[in-house]
Formats: sequence, C-alpha cells, structure tokens
Amino acid sequence: MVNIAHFIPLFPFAAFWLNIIFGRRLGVASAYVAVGASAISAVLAWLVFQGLLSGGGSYTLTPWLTVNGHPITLGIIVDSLTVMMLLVVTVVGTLIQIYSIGYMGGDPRFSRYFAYISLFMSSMLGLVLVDNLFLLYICWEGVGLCSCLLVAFWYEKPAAAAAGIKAFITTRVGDTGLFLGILLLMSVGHSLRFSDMGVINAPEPLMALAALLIFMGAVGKSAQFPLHVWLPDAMEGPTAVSALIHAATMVAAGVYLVARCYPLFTAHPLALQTVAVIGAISAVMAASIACFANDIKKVLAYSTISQLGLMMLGLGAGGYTGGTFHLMTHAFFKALLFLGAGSVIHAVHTQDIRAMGGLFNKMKVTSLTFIIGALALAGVAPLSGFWSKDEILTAVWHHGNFGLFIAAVTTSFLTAFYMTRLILLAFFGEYRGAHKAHESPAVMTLPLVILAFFALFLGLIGSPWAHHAFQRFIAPAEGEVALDIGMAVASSVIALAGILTAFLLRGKFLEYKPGACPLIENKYYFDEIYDALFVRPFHWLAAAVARFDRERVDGVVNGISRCVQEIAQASRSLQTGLVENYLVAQAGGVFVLIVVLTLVGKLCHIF
Amino acid sequence: MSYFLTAIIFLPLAGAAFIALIPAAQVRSIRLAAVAFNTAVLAAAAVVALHFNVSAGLQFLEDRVWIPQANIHYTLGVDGISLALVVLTALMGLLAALASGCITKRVKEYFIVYQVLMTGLLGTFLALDLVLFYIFWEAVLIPMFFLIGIWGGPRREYAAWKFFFYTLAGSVAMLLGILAVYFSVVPHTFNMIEIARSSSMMPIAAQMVFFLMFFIAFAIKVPVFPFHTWLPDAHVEAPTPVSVILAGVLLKMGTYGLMRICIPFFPAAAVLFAFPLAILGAVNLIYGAFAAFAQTDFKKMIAYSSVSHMGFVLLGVAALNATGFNGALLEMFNHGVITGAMFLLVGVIYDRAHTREISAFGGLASVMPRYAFFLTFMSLASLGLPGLSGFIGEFLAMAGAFFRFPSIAVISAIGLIALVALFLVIIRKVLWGKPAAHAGYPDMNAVEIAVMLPLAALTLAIGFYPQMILQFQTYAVNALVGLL
Amino acid sequence: MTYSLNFISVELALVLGALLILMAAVFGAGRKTLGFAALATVMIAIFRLPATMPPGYPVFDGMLVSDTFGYGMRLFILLTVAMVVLMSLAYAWPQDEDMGEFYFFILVATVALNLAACAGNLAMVYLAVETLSIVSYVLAGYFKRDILSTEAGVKYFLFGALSTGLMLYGISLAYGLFGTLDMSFIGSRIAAGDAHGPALVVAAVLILAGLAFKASLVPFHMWVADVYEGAPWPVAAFLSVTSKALGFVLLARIFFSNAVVAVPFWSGVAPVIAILTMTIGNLAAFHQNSVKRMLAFSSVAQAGYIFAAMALGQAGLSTAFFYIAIYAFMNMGAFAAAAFLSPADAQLEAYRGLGRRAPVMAFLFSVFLLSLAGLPPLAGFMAKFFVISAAVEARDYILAGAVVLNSILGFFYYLKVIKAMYFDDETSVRECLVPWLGYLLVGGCAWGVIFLAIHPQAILDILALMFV
Amino acid sequence: MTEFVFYTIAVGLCAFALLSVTVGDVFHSAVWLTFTLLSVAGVYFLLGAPFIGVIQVLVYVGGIMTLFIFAIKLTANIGDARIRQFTRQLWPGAVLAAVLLAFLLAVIRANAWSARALPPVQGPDLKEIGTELLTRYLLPFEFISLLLLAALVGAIVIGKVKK
Amino acid sequence: MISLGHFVALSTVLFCIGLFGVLTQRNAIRFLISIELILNAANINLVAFNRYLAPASAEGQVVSLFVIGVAAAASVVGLILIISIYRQRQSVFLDDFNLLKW
Repeated sequence: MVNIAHFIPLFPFAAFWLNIIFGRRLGVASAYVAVGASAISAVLAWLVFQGLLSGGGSYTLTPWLTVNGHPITLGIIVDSLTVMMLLVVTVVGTLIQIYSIGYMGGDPRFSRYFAYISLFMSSMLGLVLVDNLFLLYICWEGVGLCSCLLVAFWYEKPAAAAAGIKAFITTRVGDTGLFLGILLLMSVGHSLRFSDMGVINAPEPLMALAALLIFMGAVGKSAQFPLHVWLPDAMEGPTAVSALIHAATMVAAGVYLVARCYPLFTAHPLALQTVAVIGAISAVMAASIACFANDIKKVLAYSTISQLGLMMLGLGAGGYTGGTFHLMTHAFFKALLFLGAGSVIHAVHTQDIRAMGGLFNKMKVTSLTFIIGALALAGVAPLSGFWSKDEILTAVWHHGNFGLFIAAVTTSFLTAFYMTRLILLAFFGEYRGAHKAHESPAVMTLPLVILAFFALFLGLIGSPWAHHAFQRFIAPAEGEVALDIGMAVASSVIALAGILTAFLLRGKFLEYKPGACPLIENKYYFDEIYDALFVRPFHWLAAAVARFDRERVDGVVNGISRCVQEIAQASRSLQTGLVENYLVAQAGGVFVLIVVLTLVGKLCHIF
Repeated sequence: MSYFLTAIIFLPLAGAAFIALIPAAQVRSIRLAAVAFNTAVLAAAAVVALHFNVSAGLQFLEDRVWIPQANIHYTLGVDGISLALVVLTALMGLLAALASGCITKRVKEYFIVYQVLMTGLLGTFLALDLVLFYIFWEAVLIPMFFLIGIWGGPRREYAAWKFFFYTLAGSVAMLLGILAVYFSVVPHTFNMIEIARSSSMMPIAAQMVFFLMFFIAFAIKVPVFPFHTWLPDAHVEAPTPVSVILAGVLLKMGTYGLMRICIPFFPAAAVLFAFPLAILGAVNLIYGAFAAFAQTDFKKMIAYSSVSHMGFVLLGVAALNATGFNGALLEMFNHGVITGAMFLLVGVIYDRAHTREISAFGGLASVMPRYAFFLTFMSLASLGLPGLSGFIGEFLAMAGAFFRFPSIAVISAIGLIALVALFLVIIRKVLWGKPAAHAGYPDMNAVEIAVMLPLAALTLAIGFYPQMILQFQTYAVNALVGLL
Repeated sequence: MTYSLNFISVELALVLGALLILMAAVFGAGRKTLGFAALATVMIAIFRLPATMPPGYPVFDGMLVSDTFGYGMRLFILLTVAMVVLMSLAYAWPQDEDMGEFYFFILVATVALNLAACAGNLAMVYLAVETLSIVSYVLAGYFKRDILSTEAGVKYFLFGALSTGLMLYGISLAYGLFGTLDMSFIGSRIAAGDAHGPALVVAAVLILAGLAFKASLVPFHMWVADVYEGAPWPVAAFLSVTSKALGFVLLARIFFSNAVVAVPFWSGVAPVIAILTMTIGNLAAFHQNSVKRMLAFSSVAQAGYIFAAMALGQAGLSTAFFYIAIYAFMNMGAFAAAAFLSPADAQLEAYRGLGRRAPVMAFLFSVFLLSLAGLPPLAGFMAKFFVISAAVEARDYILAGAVVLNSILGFFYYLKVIKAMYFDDETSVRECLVPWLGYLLVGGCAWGVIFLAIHPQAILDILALMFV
Repeated sequence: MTEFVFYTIAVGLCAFALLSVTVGDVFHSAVWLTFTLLSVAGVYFLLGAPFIGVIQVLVYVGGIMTLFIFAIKLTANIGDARIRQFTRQLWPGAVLAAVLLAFLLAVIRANAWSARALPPVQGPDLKEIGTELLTRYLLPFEFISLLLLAALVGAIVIGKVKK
Repeated sequence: MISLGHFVALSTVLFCIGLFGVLTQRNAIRFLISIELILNAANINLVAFNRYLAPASAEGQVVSLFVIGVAAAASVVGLILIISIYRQRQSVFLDDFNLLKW
C-alpha cells in the first residue's frame, strides 16, 4: 500500500494548475479545490502511515537523469521521518487552508492565493518524499519560490514586494551552499541517495565540507543565525501564509534536511558541532529580540527562529529524536499561535500589541486557543511543547557541552517570558485599540480549536505514558529511552520562572521607552550590516561594471573604428589632383624599385 | 544519399523567392506565406528529430563534390550536437515569424530578408565542410545587417554597423584558421569529421595557434567578455522578432562552433585552454549579471543577462567532460527558448507602452494577469529555478565545471545569486507595485499567447524530463569526450 | 603564312567592322544601328576565334605567340568588349556624341588588346600598348564640352605618355642586353641565368612601369580615380576591366610566363606592391562620396588582390586569372548598374532610397557590390578564397592576412552604398528607366556572379587548359 | 677624327636638350628642341644609319615640330617668360633626375657595354631594313597604319568645334 | 675609339634630361617636348645597340622607325587634348587641372 505515496504531491499540483488556468471562473470554488486536494493528500498520507506500520518501504519509479556516471533516479523514500512530516504538512496545511477561506475572504486575487498555496503544498510534500538530494533541491527551490510569491502576495505594498525578494534571495544564498554541497558530493563520487548517506568513501575533510555546505542550505531555509534576516520581514505576507510556511512547514524543511542527512553529520563531529553552535546562537539571539518586539507577528517570527535554533541544537547535540519530536509539536502550536494572531489582527486591524489589550473577554475562542498555544510553546508541563523541549534539554545535557546547555536553558526561559508578555499585553488589561474587536467567524475559529487540541495532546505520544511511542517510531534503532525526571522538573521550573518574571514586570511593558537597549531592539543591526556589506556594494559594483562596459570596452571598439577612419582620411588627401604630384610619385616609385631591387639583387648576390 | 537536409536548408530560400512574387500590397498573404514556409521547415526538422537514431553518430549524411580544384565538398550531416540547435532554429524561426505582426514598414522586403537569414542559420548548423560552414556563417551577416538597419530602433544604423564589423572581424580570422587547418592536415581536407579524426597528429604549437584563430570568431559570436559590446546595442535596436532570433539562435552559432570545431580539432590545445576558458565563462557569468543589474532599458537587461547565461555554456564547454558538454548543449537549447520568450514578452510590452525604460512600467500584474503569468514564468526559468529547463542546463554545466575546476565553479556561484537578484528585480519593477495611471494596456492577445505557449510548455517539459533532449546528445558527447 | 592570316583573322574582322562603322557614321547612321553593328563585329570576331586553334605554330615568325593562354585571353577581351558595347548601347548618353567614332575607337582598342595579348615581341607589345593608350586618351576625354572629361583625358595622356616613354626606354635597354626583342628568346636567356645584373633590373623596372600603369598597381595608380571620375561610364568600365586585365596579361607574359622564370629576386618586392595596392585602394575609397570615384578605388584594390595572387609566383597565376575572370563580371556589372541607376550625378546622395525606386537594379547593384566585397555566397568570395588559400599554401601568411584584413576594409565602403540605397529615404523622386538591353547586360553579369559561385568549374577547367 | 665629331655632336645634343627644357619662353624651347632633334639625326648618321637620320629629320623636325609650333601659337598668351614655368616640384624632380642619371651611368659602366668596340662587319643598310620591315616586322608595319588612322580620327573628334 | 658605352651614356643623359623636363614643367606643351626627348633617347639606344651588338639584322632601326611613327601619333593626340582643355580653361598649366581630386 506504500507505493501510492508518489500521488500525494500530484493532487495539490493539479489543484495549482486548475486554480491558475480557471482561477477567475472558479472564484470561491478555487478554495474548495485546494482544500479538497490537500485533504485527499492527508488521507493518502494516513494510508501510507498505515502501510509503513505494516512494513512498507522506499521504492524507485523511473531513472531521471545521469550525471557524471551517477544515475539520479526518481525515488520515493517512505520511512518514519517522511511519514511524520507528511502527516504534519497535510494536516496543518489543510487546517490553514480552511482558515484562509475566512481570512482571505474579500481578496480580489482569491484564486491566485489558493493556487500558490497548492503549489507550495505539492512542492513541500515532494521535498519530503524524494529519496535523493538532487530532487530534494528541486522541491527545495519550489518551496522557496512559493514563499516568495506568497510573501509578496499583496505586491501593491512595496514593503511586501521587497520582503518577498529578500526572502527568496537570502534563502537562495543558502541554497547555493546546498547546490555546491551536492556538486561536491557528486564530484567525490558519493551517491546522493539518502539511504547511503552514511557510506564514507571520500577523504575526511571533503565530507565534512559537504556536510557543512548542506547545513548552509538548511540555515538559509530555516532562517538560522547568519541568514535569518528574511523571516521577520516575511511577515508582510498574509498571516495564514506565515502560519503555514514560516512557522509549520517550510522553515522546518531545514531541520528535516539535517535529520535526513544525519548519518553524514554524525560521521563528522565537526559538522555536528557547528549545527549545535549555530542552533544555540540563533535560539538565544532570536529569543532576546522577541522580548522587545512590539508587532505580534514579529514576536512569533523571532520565536520561530528561536525554536528552530533549539531543534538544530537538539540535533547537533545528538538528540535526533528530540529534534524531530520538537519539530512536529512546534509545527502544530506555532501554527495555532499564528492563526490566533491572524484572527486577532483580522479583528483589530493592527499588529501592534501595544494597541491591543483586553481582548480576552471580546474574543473568547481565539484568546483561549492562543493561550493554550503559548503555554505549549513555553513548555508548561502537560502540553506538547514540554515533552519535546524536555527531550532536547536532556539530549543537550547528556551531550555534555555546558555552554550549549546554558543556551538551551536561557532560550526556554526567554521563550516563556516573551510569550507571557505577549499574552498579558494582547489579551489582558483594558482595550487600547480603535476598532471594535469581534470574534472571527467559525471557519477561522474551528481550525484554531482543532490545533489547540493537537497542542494539548500531541506531546503525550512521546511521553512515558505512551511509553515513548514516538521515539521508538522515529528512531527504532536508538533503543530504550527513559524520561529523565530531574530534567523534566528543571525545565518546568525554568518555564514557570519565565512566566513569573513576565507577570511581575507587566507594569513596565507599556511605559517601556524604546532605545533603552538599542542593540537588541534593532535586531543586532543585522539588516544594516547586510545592507552595508552586500546590498549597497552590489548596486555600486553593478553601476561600475555597466559604466566600465559602456566607456572602456565600447571605447576600445569605437576607438579602433575612429582611427581606421582617420587613416582613411589621411590617405585620401594623397590624391591632390595635381598631375605633377602624380608624376613625381610615379618617377619616385620607379627609382625606389630600381634601387631596392638592385640592393636585393646585390644582397642575394644573384649578380 | 537523402536530400532531406538540403531541403531543410533551402526551403526558407524558396519561401523568400515565393514571397518575392507576391505583390507588396498584400501584406496578409505575405505573412501567411512566411508562416507557412517556416512551419514546413519546423515540420521537416521534427521529422529529422523523429527519425534520428539516438545511438548513432552522424546521420542524414550528404556528401557531394562541389569544387574539385579546391577540394571543397558540399557535405551536410546532423548529429547529437547540431540536432537540438536545428530544431531550435526552426522553432524560433516560426515563432518569430508569427510575432512579426509588429513590423508594418516594407513588410515584403522584411520577410524576404528574414527567410534568407533562416537559410543561413540552418546551413551553419548542418554544414560539415569547413568552407560550406564559413559560407553559411557569413551569409547570416547581411540579412541581420538589413533587419537591424532598416526595421530597427532609433540608433539602428550604429548598431547594424557595429554588429556587422564585429562579427566580420572574427569570421575573417576564422577563414585564415580554416585554410591553415586545411594545409596542416594530411591528406588535405575540409571535411570536419576527417579533420577531427586526424587532429591528434598536429603539433601542439600549431594546434594552439589554430585554436585561437577559431576561438576569436566564436568568442565574438558567443559573446565572450571582451567582445560582447555589440550584443546590447544589436538587441536594443533590433525589432522584437529579430532580437528573438538574435538571442535564440545567433548566439548559439558561436558555442556550436566551439563544440564542433575548436574542441574536436585541437584536443591538446583545448585541454591547455580549458582553464582560461573557464575563467572567461565565470567572468561572463558575473559580468553579465552585474552589468544587467544597472541597466535602465528592459531589453538591454535581457541582453546582458543572455551574456551571463552564455557564461554557463562556456563553463560547460571548458569542463571538457561529458557532464559539462551535456550541460552546455542543453543550456544552449534552453537559453534559446527562454531568452527568446523573454524578448517576445519585452516586445509585447513595447508594442503597448512604446518605451523600454523599465521605470515606465509597474504594477502590470493587476492590469495584465496573463502577461504577468508568462513574464514571471520565464523570469523564473531564466534565473534557473529548478523544475524548469533553465536549471537543468545550468546545473549540468556547473557540475561539469565543478568536477574540473572547483574553485571557478564556486566563484561563479556568485553569478547565480546575482542572476536571481536580477530577475526578481525585473519582476518587481515590471509587475509588482501600484499600476501607473496610464497603464491601461490590453492583455496579451491570442497570437501572442499562441507564440508563448509552446515555449512555456517546452521549458516546463524539459525541466521535468530533461532526458527528452539529453538522449539525443549522449552519443555525440561521449564521442567528443573520447577525442580529448 | 596561311596560318598567320588565319590567326589574325579575328583582328582583321574587327578592323573591317571598325572601318565600316566609321563609314556608316559618315552617312548618318543612327546611334542604335551603329551600336548593334559594333556588337555584330565583335560577335563575328568571337566566331572567328576557333579558327586560330590549334596552338603552337609561330605566327608572323615570332611577332605573335599562339598558345592557349593567348587564346583564352582573346576570348576574355572580346567578351568584355561585347559587354562594354552593350553598356554603351543602353547608356543614356548626355549629349548626342558622335557614336560612330566611339565604336570605332572601341574596336581599334580591341584589336590592340588582342595583339598585345598574343604579343611575342617587345616591339609588338609597345606598339599595341601605345595604340591602346592613344585610343583610351581620346575615349577618356570623349565628352568634349564637359570640363571633367577633358581634364580626365589630359591627365590620362600626361600620365600615360610618361609611362609608355619609360617602358620604351626599358625595352631599348632590354634590346641592348639580349640583342633581340623576341620574348621567348629573352626568356630562355634569363632562364639560363646569364645577363643578370643591375642593367636587367633597370630594364625590368622600366618595363614594369608601363605595365603597372595599365594594371593600376600602387606607385602607378594615382591617375585611376581622376580619370574614371571624368571619363564616361562605359569608358570607365572598359578601362577598369579590359585594359586592366591586359596589364596583368602582359605582366604574366613578361615577368611570370613559364618561359621567363620569374626574375629571382622578384618574389620579395611583388607581395609588398600587392599589399600596398590593396591597402591604399581600400583606404582611399573609404570616404568617397562619389560612387564612381569609390568604384575606381575599389578597382585599384581589386588589382591589388589579383597582383597578390600573381606575387605568389608561378603557382598563383591560374588563381590570379580566375580572380580576373570573376572580377570582370563583378566590376562590369557594378559599373553598368551604377551607370544605369544614376547616369548623370555619381554622388552618393543620388543613390539614396533607390532600393524602392528601382528595386531590381538596386538589388543587382547590391549583389555586385557584395560580391566585390567578398561576401561568401557570391563569386567574389570564391575568388578571394582561392587567392587566400594560395597564399596560405605558399606559407605567405603576411599576404594572406593582408588580403583578409583588406576585405574587411572593403566591406565598409561597399556597405555604405548599399546603406544609402536601402536604409536612407530618397531625396529625389526621379524615376530611373533602363532599356531592356541594360537589364540584359546587368542580368547577365549577375547570373555570372551567382552561377560562378555555385559552379566555378566552368572557369577553372578553361584555366587548367591555359596554364597547362 | 670620328671621336671629335662624336663629342661635338654629343655636347651639342646635351646643351640643346638642357636649353629646351630650362629656357623660359615656350617658343624658344620648341626651337631648341628642333636643334636637339637635328643633332640626334647627326648621331644616327654617325652610327651608320643614314636612313633613320633622314626619316628623323623629315618626320620629326618637319612634321612634329610644325605641330608644336601650331599648338604653341594656338595657346598664344602663355608665351611670355614672366609666368613661372616650373612646377613646385622643381627641386625634387631635379634631384631625382640627377641621382637616377648617376645611378644609370654607374650601371652602364659596370655593364659589358662600355667595352664593346665597333664590330668590323658592316652595319645594316637600307636593303636590310626593307627586308626586315616586310618579313619579321610585317605585322607592326601594317598595324601602325591603324594606329595613325586612330590618332587622326581621335584628333578630329576631339578637335572639331560643334556648330 | 667610340665604344657602345659612349652612345648608351649619351642616350641615358638625354633620358634623364627628358625625365627632369617631365617632372618639372608647368606647361603641358613643354611636357610634351620633354616626352619627345625621352623617346629620342630610346631611339638612340635602339640604333646604337643594333649597330654594335646585332649588325646583321636591322631590328633596332626598324623599331626606331616605328617609334618615330608612334611619337608622331602620340603628339597629335596630346596636343589636341591640350588645345581642347585650353579652350575650356584658358590655361595649359598642369596645376590648373585640379577639378578632379580627393
């Protein structure tokens, strides 16, 4: 039953073409086409899940391309990681698309939106299914394209257009790293198939470099430390898009890639160490910025960067199951938070949390689900966030690197802090906004409730009560896993401490004067640095090259033609028209010939 | 001894003669005749492609003695290298003829000269005798000179002159090269296949000199960095269908020459010159992208971008391995299709806005949705989005270059990113943002869409199933690599 | 003796025709009838030509040489003269000149040409060249009332007188060196290697002066532009094709014929002259705004290419005459087309927009210009290709490079005319009507240029016979 | 004895030639030319070619000189000496002629000609000229008539003034 | 004893004087006069060589006869051309014939 897996991405792909070609005629129906397609994919994913449980496996379809002797075949990989991702993507995707029907209600390009969403779904599902790095790269770029198109969906706004391009270019910088990694692997003769990632048949430093290059791709896509600048700006897009792409699925692709190539990384401790370090840096940095952000979506965006950092840290510290488990749980509650934020914005038409407040009693369902999501994110005990974050903390602890553990702890603390700050500012106190807030329609709140259900109970499948079903499912080879009670208690304490400090400081949040701590507030000046380092020099160099081309190279060409014309002009004046000049020239020519020939004759002593 | 290839070459010429008979007033019948003849050529090319035996070398051979005294033969043949280009020429020829609706002045002369141009192009790709190749190579010059010179934009004469003398200077160096090769190969022959077979005998010094002689002519046509300044002027001033042909096919003559003559004739020299060629490729790639970025004229941007795309082809050729050659050939085909489509799109907007200043457009996506779809689609194909044909060609070329010169491949990755930035900026400046007040342009009409659809379909098809084109090339590429 | 008479029956027919035409002119025959009479005379001469075969017998005991080369050249001369007569028939003569004398002079010139082509004796060469020159001076100055034409005539006379004077002095010195004027005897003496000395050099150079003047090689090319510009179009065509070809024939006979081993140290100087001729010819033609003057300089440049082939010594001879054969078609066609397109005003402005006013003639004119420039599908390229391949074969890369570079220069000014005709829009709406004869001539030349490109065999076989 | 005659004629010849070239008035120049031609005829007599000498006197002096006188008289107003008779190329022309002369003389001295003495055998007389003219040189003999006719017709065509 | 060299030297001197005349005369008719000198120099050469080198045949003298004939014809045409241009330009000076240039 497993080999129907390759149909999963085809349905959204068909939906994309349907919506593109008949978009205008379909009108609202285009949403149902999209949602239907992703629903079918969800069902198929579930069937594949059952098929996997009953012993299915990867299979290959057709040979696709031969490069340098390597046959690259169109293969489908079906294992626990893929199925987990399939389920996450399809379930979250469907829910978000249902939500979008409400959210994107009056938009003139309604069908175009759902077309892009379907295209995104198909490429994301494709990304998760293909069995080799090359095809993954293709879907990888497809996903990047859709994120760019969707971020810049309202392209009338120049900010949205710029954000879309920024997103695509920054991820493209990372993708180029992945591209070079693929090339390196191929040049070394290493197969690109994930199944034989562990096989080492090349010199140590090259493989480590390949691993790092691949990680560079993951950094770009998952907005990790150096290449994270595009995610906060990507919030220009519709919130449903942010929920689907910039919280649940696309950004997780980076983590999925690292998980997928895990044997390659474990074979080279240096590569693994960099993953962990980069994860830790981005986690702490993003968390600190989130504490000062005032735009609700920006806060969630930085929290996503921070949580992904955490996952990378988990993976880097050897906690394969921890990282993947947090990936799954985070997808659900972060989607919930974004959708909640979406319905709040939909209601109060502003994103600035300082202009909100007291929404708890006006938007009951949204607030409740939002709080559940926040608690899950903060890692409060029974919710899903707690279990997965705990896994990571234990893994980091066992890994032994004390600095990383401190980073993990501070991230959890800060996460709890800024989420509580957000809730206090947004939902409690008196309403500071101008608009009359009202609860969002059912089509938007229903997905919130479902996601809240997942946020509450999804963690349990990894808990000891379900005797770590998820861990055994995701990494059967890793053997028995025991819950470390001490670490569980410690992480709960950290979470509660974060909430408490935010609760204590709630008074100061409002009168906090911006500028008190410029470094963090201006997001460590990354944007300005990149602008100065890359963007402005790029423009300057382009202008310099164009001027050089116009003046120098063209100059040479025009120069040659001008000097030929001048020679011609000079030679033309030889024809003075006076017979006497001609006669002297002729006689002179005869004389010169005689002299030259006699000299030549003498020299060649012909006579 | 089939006469099929001769038919393909001289069918457009017959078309020119036929159009000459039609009185100039009946513009419609002239256009119809032109389209009919070009369709016939495309059909013939398709038949050749269908009957092409994938696992054999040269096919459809025709070899007749032309001038015994000078040992010149009328030899035609098609193999993996030239097949894709012939089909491309036929296709772009038809689509450009269809898109020639915007030509209203002296239509009859336009189509006569246009058909002569097609004959020259097809001949260049099919000729296997060096002199015949040179004759068709030069026969392309005059029609282009007329097409740019009479129907071009404001600075057309300067552009036409520049194009003509730039290419002429190069091809004249090639003529000396041809003769030098003729006299240094024992037994004296112009036949490319025999020369390739006996190329290893030539001393290395001679090989290098001859390689350079040929390389100058092809470098100007490709165009390679220092010799590229004719391209932007020629493109900007040429009318849309002519610049489609110019970008779609003429640039390929240079690279085709590299792969058909420079590499097989002088393998030892090729190995020595591989590194400089790769550097030139990388320079082309980065220089083209940066120069394009700073342009204000939409068409000039596309022109410079095709300079940078040809950088990929150069990288592929410089790699001197099967992947590189495959990549180069595929990139040639894809570039022809994609940049041809881009120029058509520029033409569409030019017919409406009568200006090419990119600052004059903006927010066209809401005004012209179909145009927006096609422009986005083609821009993404140009920037090498995987899943579309542009990526496959670039990937193979870069892979080939990486295997041989990893450092250069890494440097040219900058070019990749620059290209992405370029085309995204194009999409933003033309399509996104608020539509300008006067931008009430009508969307693409049926003919324009009919011209764009096959190109878009082709890009998508090759992107998803590259084997469609690669299968034709593998035999020829392996033979080429075997010579090195 | 009968064979000798047979041999010169061609010339006799021409002389007879010339005299009859002169008589007819006196009795007031119309311009057309005189023209057709001249044409008939030339045709008869051509039919008489086969009677002069088989080659090899001495004619007038050494005065003329009967060999295939001479036969081929006489055929070439008669054909080109026929073209000139056709052109003058179709040409729109400004004043009603006395055409009878015109055709008389043309026919006398043809007789002189034929005799010079088969000359075996230096005295005969001198006499024939002198007759040709005198007739050409008169022809050049034919438009008596047009000051340009008279000035052309005088300039041609002054220049020609000096050149033939030098040649005569050279011949006298040669007589001194070898005791006889019989060329075959002189050739064998030079081949045997005696009499080599500065005196031989002086004699050779002085004789070269006379011939290079006819063939318009560099030091002696100054007169070309002024005379062609002043002379009427048919005379300019005649001078640029037929009399230039004679110059090369005599150069071949005296300096390069198989009897006379090329003067050994000649191979050093000849390429230099060839390169100078082409380069100066091309450069001077660059900025001409008179099409006639430009064509004059282009004919100097073409002479350079021909002499480049000759400079390669014995091997290059057949290539040179292959070039001359194709040059005749191209140049005659170009001059005829230019004459018909705008007979009165030869300035470039008069040719603007002709692409639309006279499409067929303008197209043919462009074909000739492109063939002169050497664009591949036309015969001009084939001719240049043979010259360059001969140069590369003889390892003379400098010469090959020079020919190649000059063909680039050439394209510039040829294209300038085509640009004027097709790109610019016309200034005057003067309709240009050309009689059917003109189309016959220009069409014939165009057919020659195109057919010889596809099938140069026709000429190559004849040349193989001539240079056995 | 013959040396003396030769030298006088030679010196006379060169002097007259130089005078005819350098003297200011055109008419005087023509007159000196006549004397030069006469001394050339003398040289012929010296060389044992009396017939050529007579023809020289008859044709050249008689025919051609009269032509020159007519031409000079027709173009009347250019006779007076005040108008500059030499072109601006005077010095280059002079230098060129002198150097060429020196070079040619050197060549002649180096050549075998200088030592050739008068052969004992009798030079060609009138009978020989006649036979030569009508045997080997028959064709030029006939052809020159055509040349003269052409010159005649040419002169008439160019010269006649249209009414 | 008068050797062949003397005559050839004489003819060369005459030739050079003629050449000097040609190169420097401003008057067309004087130009013609100088041309006559050159032709006569050649004639002297011919007759002298015939006498000294090939006394048996009269080739040299015959050719000199022809040269005299040709000289006559050339002068006729030359003078008539000069007179016709004189009618138009009222001048026979070489540097006035400069309408045809560049």
